[in-house]
Amino acid sequence: MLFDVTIEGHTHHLELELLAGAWQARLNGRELALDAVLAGPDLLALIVNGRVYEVMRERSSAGTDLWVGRVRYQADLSDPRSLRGRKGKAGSDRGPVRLLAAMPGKVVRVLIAEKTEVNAGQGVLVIEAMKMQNEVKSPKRGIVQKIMAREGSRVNAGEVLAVVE
Amino acid sequence: MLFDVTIEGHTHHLELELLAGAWQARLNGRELALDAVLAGPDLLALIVNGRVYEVMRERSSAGTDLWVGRVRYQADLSDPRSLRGRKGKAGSDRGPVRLLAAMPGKVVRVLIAEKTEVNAGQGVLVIEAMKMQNEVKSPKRGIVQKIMAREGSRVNAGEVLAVVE
Amino acid sequence: MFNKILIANRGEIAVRVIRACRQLGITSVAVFSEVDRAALHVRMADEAYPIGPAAATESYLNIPRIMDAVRHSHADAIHPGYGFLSENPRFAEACMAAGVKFIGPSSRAMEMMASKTRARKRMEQAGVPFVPGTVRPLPSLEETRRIAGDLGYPVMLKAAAGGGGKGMRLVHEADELASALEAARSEAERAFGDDEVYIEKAIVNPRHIEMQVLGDEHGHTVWLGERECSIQRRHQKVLEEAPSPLLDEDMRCRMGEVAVRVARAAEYSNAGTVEFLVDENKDFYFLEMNTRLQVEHPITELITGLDLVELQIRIATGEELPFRQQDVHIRGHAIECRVYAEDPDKNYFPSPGRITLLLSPSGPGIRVDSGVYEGWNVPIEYDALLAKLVGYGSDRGQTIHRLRRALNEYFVGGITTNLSLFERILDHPEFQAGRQDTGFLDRLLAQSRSPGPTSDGAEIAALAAGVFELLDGAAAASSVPLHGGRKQNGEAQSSWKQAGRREALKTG
Amino acid sequence: MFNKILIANRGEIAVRVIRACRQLGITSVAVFSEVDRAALHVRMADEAYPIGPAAATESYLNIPRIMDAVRHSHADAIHPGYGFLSENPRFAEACMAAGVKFIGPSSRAMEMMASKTRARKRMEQAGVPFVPGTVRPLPSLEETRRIAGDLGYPVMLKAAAGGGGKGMRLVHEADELASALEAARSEAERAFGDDEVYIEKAIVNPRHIEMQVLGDEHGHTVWLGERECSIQRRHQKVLEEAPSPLLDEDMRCRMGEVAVRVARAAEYSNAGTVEFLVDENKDFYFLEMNTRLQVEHPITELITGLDLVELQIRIATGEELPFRQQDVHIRGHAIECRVYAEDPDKNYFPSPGRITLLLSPSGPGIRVDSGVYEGWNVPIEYDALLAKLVGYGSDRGQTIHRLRRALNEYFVGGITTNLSLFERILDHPEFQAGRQDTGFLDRLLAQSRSPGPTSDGAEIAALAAGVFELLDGAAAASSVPLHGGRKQNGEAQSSWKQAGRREALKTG
Repeated sequence: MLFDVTIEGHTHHLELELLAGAWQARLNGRELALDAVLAGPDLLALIVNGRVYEVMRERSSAGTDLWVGRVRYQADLSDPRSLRGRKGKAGSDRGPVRLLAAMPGKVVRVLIAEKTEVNAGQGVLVIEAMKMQNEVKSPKRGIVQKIMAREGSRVNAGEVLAVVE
Repeated sequence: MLFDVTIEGHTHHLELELLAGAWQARLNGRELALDAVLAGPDLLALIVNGRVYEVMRERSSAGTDLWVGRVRYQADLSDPRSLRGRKGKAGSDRGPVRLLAAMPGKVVRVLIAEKTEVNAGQGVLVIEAMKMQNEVKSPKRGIVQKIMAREGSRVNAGEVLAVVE
Repeated sequence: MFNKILIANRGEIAVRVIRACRQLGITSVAVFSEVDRAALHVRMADEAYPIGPAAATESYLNIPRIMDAVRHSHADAIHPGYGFLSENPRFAEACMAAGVKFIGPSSRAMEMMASKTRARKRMEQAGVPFVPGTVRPLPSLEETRRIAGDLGYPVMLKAAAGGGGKGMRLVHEADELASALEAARSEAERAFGDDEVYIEKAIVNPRHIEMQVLGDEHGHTVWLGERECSIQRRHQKVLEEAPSPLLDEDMRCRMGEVAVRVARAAEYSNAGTVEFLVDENKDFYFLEMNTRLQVEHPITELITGLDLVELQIRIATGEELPFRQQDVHIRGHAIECRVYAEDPDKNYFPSPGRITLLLSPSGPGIRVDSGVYEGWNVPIEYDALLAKLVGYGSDRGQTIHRLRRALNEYFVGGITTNLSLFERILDHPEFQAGRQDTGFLDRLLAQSRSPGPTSDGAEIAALAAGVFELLDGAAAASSVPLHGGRKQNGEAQSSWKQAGRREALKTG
Repeated sequence: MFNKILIANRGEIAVRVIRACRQLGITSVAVFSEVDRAALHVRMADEAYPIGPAAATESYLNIPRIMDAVRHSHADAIHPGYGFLSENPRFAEACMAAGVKFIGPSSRAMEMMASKTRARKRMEQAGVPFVPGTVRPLPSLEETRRIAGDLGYPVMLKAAAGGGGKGMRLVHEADELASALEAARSEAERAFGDDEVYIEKAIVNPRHIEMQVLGDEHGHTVWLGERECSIQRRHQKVLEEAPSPLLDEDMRCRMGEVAVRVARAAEYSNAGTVEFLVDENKDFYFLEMNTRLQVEHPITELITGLDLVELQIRIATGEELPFRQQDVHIRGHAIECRVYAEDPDKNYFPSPGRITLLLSPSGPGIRVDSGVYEGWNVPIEYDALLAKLVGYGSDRGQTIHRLRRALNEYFVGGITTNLSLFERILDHPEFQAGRQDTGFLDRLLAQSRSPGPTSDGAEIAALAAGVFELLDGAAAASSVPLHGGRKQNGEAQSSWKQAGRREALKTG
């Protein structure tokens, strides 16, 4: 599965698979040795590259918070492959956001020109992989500052396609 | 609500109402000052006549156990008014079982003769109260050893009507 | 020994007293307001009676309602805990009138200590050292100015009936005196209905050190060592330790002897605390006496090995103290953290609400006196103290390290707590050097904030978000019913395997 | 000081060592078998590595797998805990060969103590008292008969390589000797691959008392007081206390000095325990030395105020003991209850499975060293020890009462535990009088069973069944989603009110 996870306004690209009980994880393009198990309904015990973490989840109407140690991280998650990305809290995102390739594939169409305005949820470009076309959407309203991807080029998973600010 | 609660093979008659946040309880004909609140999904905090109890519930495929202090009580519950009494674990009940009057009323019909066989869930007698007829069923297969109730007689709630062994 | 004790309190201190009762084979009776029906102290007591609505004035401060519960339960003694009615001489008198024993000092001793000027007069007669100043009501402004000049600035104006910082004014120079005096008087009048004000030499950033005393009803009085309580916010203690890093054995004995002199002068019995201010020269001055068990009594219990609540109860039954001063041995070091439902970075804003997850520390050297549990809804009406985390070790360094690891294990989900504040205090070089004074906490909070997000932490959070999502999906797709809403290790494993298989099918 | 310690163990002792590491600022590394992925010790460590399948021989006893984890983690020391590889000299040698420090004695000291006859020879030279008997392998039956006659019946035959009661035979009279000798030899051969058997005078229903010692690597050795471990089932300790109710100060010092002599004769460093048998005349005899940390070390920690695991680590780094014998002060009394997942009334039948509810005690004088948590699935593969409940108090009576109230607060749902057994032990007049011996527990279990149902209890259960049913119905009918599968106090209240309204409508 592919996820765009927005933590405190910054989007991370996560590939996660659980095959025959073993986790395969790639975070922002880096392979991680991951093991994960629930120790409670909202309590996750992780081992990442041999290091142990416990993450507590708090859900409320305002969204999901994840506690790593004494620090709270506001988390928002979308599954770009499904093309049903959840809405980030528009307006609360500050700073540039990088749009990442959800999977290895080919850029089949760029929908927006550089330096033009884009709305939250609006498609920026379309990637084709495994005979599926996925629209990569902007998580927030802003200006498309830069488009790294060219139509017809191949991209790797986690590759930055564009920057919206 | 009316319940027949079988604890360790012995049936208790319980009338329980929760009106405007206040409990009304009558157990085997005795009025009790009850307050009850959940302290966890299977953890009940009771105050009965000023005394505090905590009861832990354990549910398994074998049935429901209730822990009062360090003692485990095997519990089985039926709602006689609804005439949809749950089946006890047929065959696992040993010893005599007393059938109790679910409410004050009149015995309108005795369905089974003394010393004859009865199946689990089979009606033994019928009581009428508040213009409703309730069939009192045997919780287990056995012999109706004794029928205390006579047709036409008045019975009080919790009164023993018959013994099945 | 008593048969039955009613605890006229709530929260962790009610739980603490219930535990002592159970140890002594005494039936415990809890009382509770409407919002406290499911509170931990009610769950743990042997008996429990409702005493009215949520507002403390209508329940925990409502003497007639509490006396009703005493009559219903046939309790033969009352433990008042701390706060609420614990220092109310009227309550002690009502108990006596009803023929139930109030577990605490006599109402006469409480009354005397409640008036700062009366207490000061008596204690000065007994040779107890005070901050230089007046004990009489202040005369004319002219004469006040003369007294202040004699004492030397800065001086402090204080309300005679006061407490909690109300009616207090720090005066740096003569020009400020007139307006400060007027302000203190009117504030005292508003707060206490009494505009009597007195004057003292001000001690800037003093240390706040108190001495535990215990007296029986046969004239035996002992001291049990001091507690260092200088880490405060708005005159409220946050972290206490025993012994104080400041005191040596000689100063401890001198302070203990003065504390016993205070208690004897007040004909004091049961547990009490004599508070002192200590200046830069290690001179100490009597401040006031708290005529009750203190919140921070566990640190004294840990260094002395005694059970103060059990001793309170034994004393109230008329028993003699089972030991003498020379039998009291102080060993090791203890520190208490008061865990509050509040945000130290947001001006201590209270954070009531439901505790969705509670991971509580345990193991060597760690004691948690808690008044809450997972699933409990912390009410908004009362003090925000959730629990006291108390550490004990061979020495101060080990105690700090044990608390540090316990804080690491401690998590309260659903509400905001000040747990991170203790990590910052314990890590602070000034604290580790034992140099805290009453200004320490404000300086610490001005210097720094709670640790914020890091990029490593954000990556872990991102990973976790994905894993939660994937497992949620697996759980939702799984047809296995999850008892009690909780996954079993094995079940989770198998539902992941299912998820894994589904994924494999999709991608295969 | 070490940078990183790998803990070659699981359960509560792994958690205990992890806590000590955290106190000292040392990174902790857990290892885990396949069924222990979600175990508490893995959750609490800083790092964690898998070491193989559930069977201990393939994981926790698998030296190559553990050494792999050491290399991967770059740990510079190993703590073996107790059990598993803790007394295996080969493991200590493997650590040394890999350049990581084994936190324990030298493999030479371990090896010597592993052979009862070798240990006995050395210790007799050092003047350590033994139960009268032979130290040489037994000669002909004829001569054995003569030796037995000299010792006086009853006598005990014991396997030289033995432990855990294997290869032991109690012989009441001369006629039984020949067959007992044969039986002991063949059992010893089967169990240990060594049929060497020796003979001792039998001490009937002795007390089992052990002395904690601690030696640094610079020749300093101290004793830290005794532990009374006479309450056993099948040679396995169930409840221990310190100090022993049997010993006075003089006997304690004599026993401590003998224990130090044992340790010195073995050139022993780090923590160790010298076990003694004590007969009716209070004569004590060396039994064996355990060359590791004991399960019951917390009771010694509580009465001495020391942290044994921290001291183990400091000693292993080469530090000198930070105190001398005269600095060790014993204060108060401690008792440990070993909480097992087993049914004492059903021949200690083990009860693994999921812990559906865990209410853990806390507060004054109570320490819980636990290896489990609510929701954890206790695996079937390992020792059934869930946690150690340890009580401390000013004296033995207070400690018993504190444990009694803690047991009252303790509940483990979903699996069967021996918690009720401790209530029966603590309530027993013989135990309260301090008169337990190694036969006590069998007598207690033969005399009585766990408390069974009462009619009052059944009525409470009946009430509770009805309330659960009514609230379940209300919750099911309620449209309020319940976060995390748990009801909030407020929510439950409101859903009851709904239920109440529905009922009112129905009956109205």
